[in-house]
Amino acid sequence: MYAIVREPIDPRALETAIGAHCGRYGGVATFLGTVRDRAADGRPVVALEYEAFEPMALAEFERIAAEAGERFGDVALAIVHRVGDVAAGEISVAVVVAAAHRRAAFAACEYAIDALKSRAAIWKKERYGDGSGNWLPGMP
Amino acid sequence: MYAIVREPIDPRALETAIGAHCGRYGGVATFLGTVRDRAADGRPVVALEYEAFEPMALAEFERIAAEAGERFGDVALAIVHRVGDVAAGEISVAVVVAAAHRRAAFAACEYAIDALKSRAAIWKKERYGDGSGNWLPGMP
Amino acid sequence: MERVRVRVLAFARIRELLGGAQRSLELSPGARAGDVLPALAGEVPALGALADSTRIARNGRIVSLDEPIRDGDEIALLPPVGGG
Amino acid sequence: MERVRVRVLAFARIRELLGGAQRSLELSPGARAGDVLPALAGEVPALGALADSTRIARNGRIVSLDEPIRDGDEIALLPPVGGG
Repeated sequence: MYAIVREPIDPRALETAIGAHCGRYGGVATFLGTVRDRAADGRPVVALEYEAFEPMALAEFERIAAEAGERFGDVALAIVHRVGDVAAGEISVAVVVAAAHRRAAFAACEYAIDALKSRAAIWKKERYGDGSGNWLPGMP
Repeated sequence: MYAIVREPIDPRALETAIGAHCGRYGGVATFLGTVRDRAADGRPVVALEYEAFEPMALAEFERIAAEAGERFGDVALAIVHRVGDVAAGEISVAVVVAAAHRRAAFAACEYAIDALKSRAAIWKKERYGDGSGNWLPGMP
Repeated sequence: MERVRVRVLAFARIRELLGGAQRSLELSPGARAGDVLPALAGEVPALGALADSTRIARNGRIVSLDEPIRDGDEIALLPPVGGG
Repeated sequence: MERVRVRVLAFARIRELLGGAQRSLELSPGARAGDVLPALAGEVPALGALADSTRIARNGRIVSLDEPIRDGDEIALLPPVGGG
């Protein structure tokens, strides 16, 4: 289950979407990225503005999920990223992984969020209380 | 936030309880243990029956959370285990960890569920479709 | 000689074998933690085989088998744990 | 000589510098992927400094800078990514 959305992310709905509660899996590992209210230099942050090249980002989500399956076995993944303004404290990204055992669930979840951050065509701009903003450095 | 409960666990409520969306944290790692519908030998499992020595289990949850804080820095944890009958597919245990960065969140979450399974005074009995049951071997 | 009456809490397999989660038990003066399960095994022989794997908590704290037991103690019999 | 007109998609900092997420651009015949950003830098000089860090996707697929561009292509200009 892979999506780029503009509305708030509901992690519980993602669990259901991947069948995490169907009885086949013994563990669900979830990572939620949330917007911090302070920049690295301490400035108050009101929101992060996310932007994606959606078809490429979604294709990358699918590749990442396929890789996780090859590496960690029978896992069901949801990868969802929000775009537009995401206020401090809100969820910008969710990776939900169901697996038979917890080791595989944790490993696949961490693998997927790492890969998403370094590979998916998504960008973010920090927005400050005074109305100014700053695109955060990404990975080339 | 540490609890032994008899009703279904709501992981979203736990996120709120530990302030995961207050803006201070950049990542939330969650582990949900779910009841598998098959035993190790393939027999259909209808439920796991969990039992706890509550005061000792709760004291252990608190110790585990304190240890996670010492090892992984500023983390907020919820550790909640359900007791009584938990049907296949349902959540038996939830560990929710908010941290500034994802590495600490993942590490503390995995540490806490590992420690809970090996140390907390909780037991489980597999219950099969024919009405029979079997206490699962634990750690001495 | 001082009377030593304790409240026994039993869990999981031990609870089922004992037929209940709680009971009271009178021990000989000078009894130690390791004496509780053998005392019950006189009544429920199957408990004897579990002595090696059972940990004893006295008043909510795990103790060694030579811990002295006092009148009024709460003694919990804990099979190997395995939640999650 | 064949006309090479492409649709340019710009993201993040590049989009802001260019003043829009999409525009069309006419390139010289024989143009390659690496020619797109310099062509736009003629109009928006600040884009020139971003050429080294920008990846080019041609019709949804990352390509090297010497990839030939065809008329009708969709060329996306991708700054270093960093979601999450």
